[in-house]
Amino acid sequence: MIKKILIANRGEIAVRIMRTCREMNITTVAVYSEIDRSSMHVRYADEAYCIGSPVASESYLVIDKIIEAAKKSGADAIHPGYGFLSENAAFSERCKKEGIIFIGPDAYAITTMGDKITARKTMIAAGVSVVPGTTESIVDEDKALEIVKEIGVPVMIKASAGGGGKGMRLVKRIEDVIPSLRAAKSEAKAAFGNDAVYIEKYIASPHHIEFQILADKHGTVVHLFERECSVQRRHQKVIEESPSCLLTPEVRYKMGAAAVAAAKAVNYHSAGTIEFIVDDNLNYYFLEMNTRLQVEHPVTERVVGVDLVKEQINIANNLPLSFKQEDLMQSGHSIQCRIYAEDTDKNFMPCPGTIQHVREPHGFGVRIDGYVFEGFEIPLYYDPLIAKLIVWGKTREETISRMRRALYEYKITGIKTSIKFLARIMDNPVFISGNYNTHFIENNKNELFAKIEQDELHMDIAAMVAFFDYHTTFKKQEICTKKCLEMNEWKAYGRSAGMNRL
Amino acid sequence: MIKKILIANRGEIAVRIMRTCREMNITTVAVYSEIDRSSMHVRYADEAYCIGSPVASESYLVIDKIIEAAKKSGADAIHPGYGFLSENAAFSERCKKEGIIFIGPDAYAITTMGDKITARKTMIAAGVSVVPGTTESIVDEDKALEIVKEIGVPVMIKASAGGGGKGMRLVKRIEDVIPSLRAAKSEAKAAFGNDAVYIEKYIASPHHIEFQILADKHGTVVHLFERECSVQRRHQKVIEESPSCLLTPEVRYKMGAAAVAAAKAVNYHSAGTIEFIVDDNLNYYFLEMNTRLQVEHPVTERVVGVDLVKEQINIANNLPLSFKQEDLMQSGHSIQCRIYAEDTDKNFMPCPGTIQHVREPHGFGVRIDGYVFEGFEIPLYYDPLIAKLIVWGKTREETISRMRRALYEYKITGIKTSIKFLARIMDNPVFISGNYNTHFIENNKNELFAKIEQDELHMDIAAMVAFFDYHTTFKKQEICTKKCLEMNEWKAYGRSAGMNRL
Amino acid sequence: MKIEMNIDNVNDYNIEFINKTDNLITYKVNNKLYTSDIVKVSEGLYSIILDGKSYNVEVYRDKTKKAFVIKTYMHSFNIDIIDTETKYLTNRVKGIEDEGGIVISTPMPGKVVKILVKVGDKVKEDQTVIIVEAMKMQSEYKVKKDRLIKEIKVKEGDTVVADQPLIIVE
Amino acid sequence: MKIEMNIDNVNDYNIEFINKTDNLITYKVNNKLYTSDIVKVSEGLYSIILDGKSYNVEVYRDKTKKAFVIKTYMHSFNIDIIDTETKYLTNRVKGIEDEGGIVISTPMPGKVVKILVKVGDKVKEDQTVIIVEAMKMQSEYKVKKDRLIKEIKVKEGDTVVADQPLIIVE
Repeated sequence: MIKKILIANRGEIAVRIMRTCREMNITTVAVYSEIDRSSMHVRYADEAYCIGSPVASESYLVIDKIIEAAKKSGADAIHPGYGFLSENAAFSERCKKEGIIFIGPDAYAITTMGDKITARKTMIAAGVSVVPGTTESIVDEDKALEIVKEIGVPVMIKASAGGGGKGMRLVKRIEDVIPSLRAAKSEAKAAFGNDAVYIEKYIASPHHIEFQILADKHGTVVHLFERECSVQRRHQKVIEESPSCLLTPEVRYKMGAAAVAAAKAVNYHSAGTIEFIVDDNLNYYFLEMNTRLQVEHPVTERVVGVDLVKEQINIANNLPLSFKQEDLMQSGHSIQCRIYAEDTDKNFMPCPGTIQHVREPHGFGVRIDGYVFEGFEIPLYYDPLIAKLIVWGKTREETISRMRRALYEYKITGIKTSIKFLARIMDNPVFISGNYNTHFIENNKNELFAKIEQDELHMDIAAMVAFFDYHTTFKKQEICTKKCLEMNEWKAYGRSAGMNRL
Repeated sequence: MIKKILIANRGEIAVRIMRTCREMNITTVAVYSEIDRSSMHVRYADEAYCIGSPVASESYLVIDKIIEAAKKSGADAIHPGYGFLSENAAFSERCKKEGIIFIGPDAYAITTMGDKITARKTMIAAGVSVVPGTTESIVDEDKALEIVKEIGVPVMIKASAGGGGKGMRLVKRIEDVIPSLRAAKSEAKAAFGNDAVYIEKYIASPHHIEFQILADKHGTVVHLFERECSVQRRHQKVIEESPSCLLTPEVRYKMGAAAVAAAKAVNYHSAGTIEFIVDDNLNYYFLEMNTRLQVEHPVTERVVGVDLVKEQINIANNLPLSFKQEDLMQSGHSIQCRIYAEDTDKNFMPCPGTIQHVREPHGFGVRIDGYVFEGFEIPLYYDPLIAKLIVWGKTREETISRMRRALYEYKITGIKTSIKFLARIMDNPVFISGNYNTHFIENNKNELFAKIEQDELHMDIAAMVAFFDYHTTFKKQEICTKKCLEMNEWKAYGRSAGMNRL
Repeated sequence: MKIEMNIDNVNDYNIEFINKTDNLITYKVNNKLYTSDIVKVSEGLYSIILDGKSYNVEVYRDKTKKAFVIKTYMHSFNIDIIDTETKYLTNRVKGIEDEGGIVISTPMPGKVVKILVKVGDKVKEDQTVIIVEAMKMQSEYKVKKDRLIKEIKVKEGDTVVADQPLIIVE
Repeated sequence: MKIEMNIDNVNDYNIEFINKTDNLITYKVNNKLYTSDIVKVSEGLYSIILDGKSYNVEVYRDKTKKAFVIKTYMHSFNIDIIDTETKYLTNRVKGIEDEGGIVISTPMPGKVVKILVKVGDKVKEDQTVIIVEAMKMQSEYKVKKDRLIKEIKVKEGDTVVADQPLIIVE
């Protein structure tokens, strides 16, 4: 049984993993870059090792350093969290070779799902529906044209090794196919060193819905239902919820079965996510698989009642899953808001800085997975995610009301955050209706980014408080002056006393 | 529909009620004594009115002042929380007369359940089993003796108006009946101005198990299952959990039905609790009814998934309950720990003081209902409860592990708290086994109050940190001195500049 | 006590402390009177009760600049307090010229470090003409428009008092 | 730098700062050497990494008394720092006598305010014999046992240096 786990990550996810380890009486080992010395994950852990400079490529991404820390600390296992080395097949392989348990899938599953063309082919073979398009990298431009004519415009050209919108082209007219193909290839080459691209049917009104799965090492795979992740900004998820308003019980059942089949197709074990694209007519297509824990996993935990990290560790311990598919159900509704250190009025520019004051929401149905604290300086080297606010309610309506209340209570001073922007989404009639797709933010930008009119009463109150604070501070500094003078007398005494004694 | 609620309370429960009001878009009005000006409930509310001096009998307990604040603010309704005026029939009646909705039951239910002899009689009439004993106040000493002989020693003599252990006597031998009766009567007279006492069979190994009920104004009453409250110290609950390890599904079903019958017997509406005493053979007896929200209501909220305050408000709005008994179920397990400002090593002496630093636990399955913050001075006028830590897990075992982790994360400096003591209960094998009764703390006092041996390494670390802090502080004060000198120059400038301009 | 502040792009906000009775403070804000109960809850956090309404206000203060970011729930305000020190610092950087544009003077006592012009010089807008040192800080005084140096009333090394005319321009 | 402290009921804890290399500080604590990485995380909160183990330590300091409450997870320690100032304050209240019980002296420079005895006086335990003023504080020096005043080496108004013998008793 695993007794000590090294968490090869930082921030909220490192702390979140350590929480479960502590509940399981497993000793935790943190690794940290120099700038993260005071970071929460270092202090939460039982042990901590510095692994280099703030730049991730010189610390959190260096396999050798992580392995070295694991050996030094005597860790049995490594949990990679999300990001960093979490979907790095070489890292999974290396752990195996070193006799350290990698809490995640084998290199085979990571590799297969990591390449989009291979993943598509594997899914087709497993009978999981994929977005209509090519299954091979495009080499022949004429053939590409033919395929596009067959599936019909609009289509998407996507990089096989892609992510984050790079090497991606939306093609609306037949005559644009060839130029877009060339542009996508060269962009993919530059970004990933691999110019393989493929073509997919473009879904006009897409919903991003993903299924959480858990697979043990004894062949049992279950799904823990869906997460609706269509509130996105530039392919970055902003808000996630479970259940999805779109799915019917029948479609949910079918998609769940498809997700299980997808995982089985790559002999998957550990926690993973099958992402689907769903159109307004509830046609669903496999998009990709994330072979790791997701940022949004807490909404599933809340609705299904399962600690996913605990299950990952149990699976890594070769334990069979302690529940069957029929034991699982969705109970109530959960929404997660991602709180970022960013200026939502200035194109979501990251805003690192020092946290002056934090007040976190509490009460029934409110969970926070965060890692910042008063006095903490958010480093500019990493993702600006500072916390996830996860709320549960009996109904979606109650959940939205509760999220609104929790966002109201959440006070972070010293830096700019996305809290106000998230509150506006909770007030948005389209979001409230539940009838939204991945174009939601773009389609509602006027309401979401409208300027708030400064209210005269609030301005006057602010002025009075500024005056009051200014006034009080001056009084304080006078007291300080007195203290300092006393101090100086002490120092004078110290010197003379010292002299006499020599 | 209620649009504005005055919360006639303070502390965590006032904040907790306001949270639900905010989720329901209801404006909140706080009332506060002078010492509570900076208190969380005043700042959380939309409106706030001072109602007098720190002594509760001159503020929170003064019906006229509460009513005045309600009228001034235009509140439609008053929520009394728990304690203070929450079980005051005159207050419920007065609200009605003033045309303000009292969020709680009518005076009739409060009065009937407030007097223990009346409550016993009412329950017997409703077919709810009560502890064997008298149904009338004891006037004839010989008759008392006869009754005791009939039910058999040991028996308890209890004050009809009683509470908190006052006017209560355990009688183990027949020859002690008369002297104990006299002593209990005179104690009851002194404490409550009412010498009515009654006799009950003494349950040697009692479990304190209570059922939460909700009753609307249309005759529907449901129960939300039980809470096990046997971890008590001097009749004060310390830890509560749901479900109870003791109950079988059959007994749970029967007790739930009894709880519903009890509430119906007094035409109850709003949220209420039926307390039972249960012996090791699962015989259960009605003990009393609390005609208000309980401190431990969150464990039920978590396990059943219902916001009890929201239901109270809906009921006050004359709405029928939105669910039936068969819609409700217990899901997973929940435990609540009460965090008090007290010195558990010094006979639980309350320890008011100023909070220097707070770090609250977070993550999956953790809820905090609290009200203190850094810099807050806990007033010595009120209950020393500073927060409730409520944890949920899939199983009782997971819940205990999570509670242990949450208690580990909970850091409060500046005052003494019960956190460490609660952590010891979570580590106690008897508690872990689930096989405990109300004598648990007394029976396990050696383990629970054992002195911790000071560890040399930790002492050395503490010494190094003290040294480091001492050192750093000196450096800081030097910087402060420099700043002050600059300030003085500014003042000199201010003076000379002023002079030249005159 | 009276103070000026700039709030966001609103300049010359005037606040005056009128009085304090028990815990109630009366301020005059741009001719409006407010009587409120203000308490500091903890560092950077204030509670205000005004006409029965409860407001929470967060204060983020930049200690060196007398610049505040003040947040009520929906609003965030940037406030600069304009007191004697601020005015001095502003002037030190931006230079000063009297209203008529004729006399260059210093708002505080100091020592003339350097005179960069001589009588008859034609100087350009924003050109530094004299440097005065006070409290170990050298302040450059500039002209606001193109000017002609008419008279220099001090010499390098002179000690000057506040508002003493240094250079006359036209 | 070396310091003494009392921890709970353990007196004379000796801590000495040995050196600092990068972020590693070496202390000698009662003859044991510890090299650890100590950082202040925020007010009252420290993080220590020692031999790869991570410890969080909370510090609650009483500013006037140099008394600390220090908490590690399971333990809580009361620490008093005994530095020159503390010793002085302790002495000022309790009085001082040298080890031999012969010479009464002051640990710091000051001025003799009052001499309460004359040669040949028999004084009782705890009786004040001389008052010395330093830094606006008057310190009463007492005898620890019943004593006989043998010699008075100063007079009222005299300025004295640290450790100067003031009165000889036996």
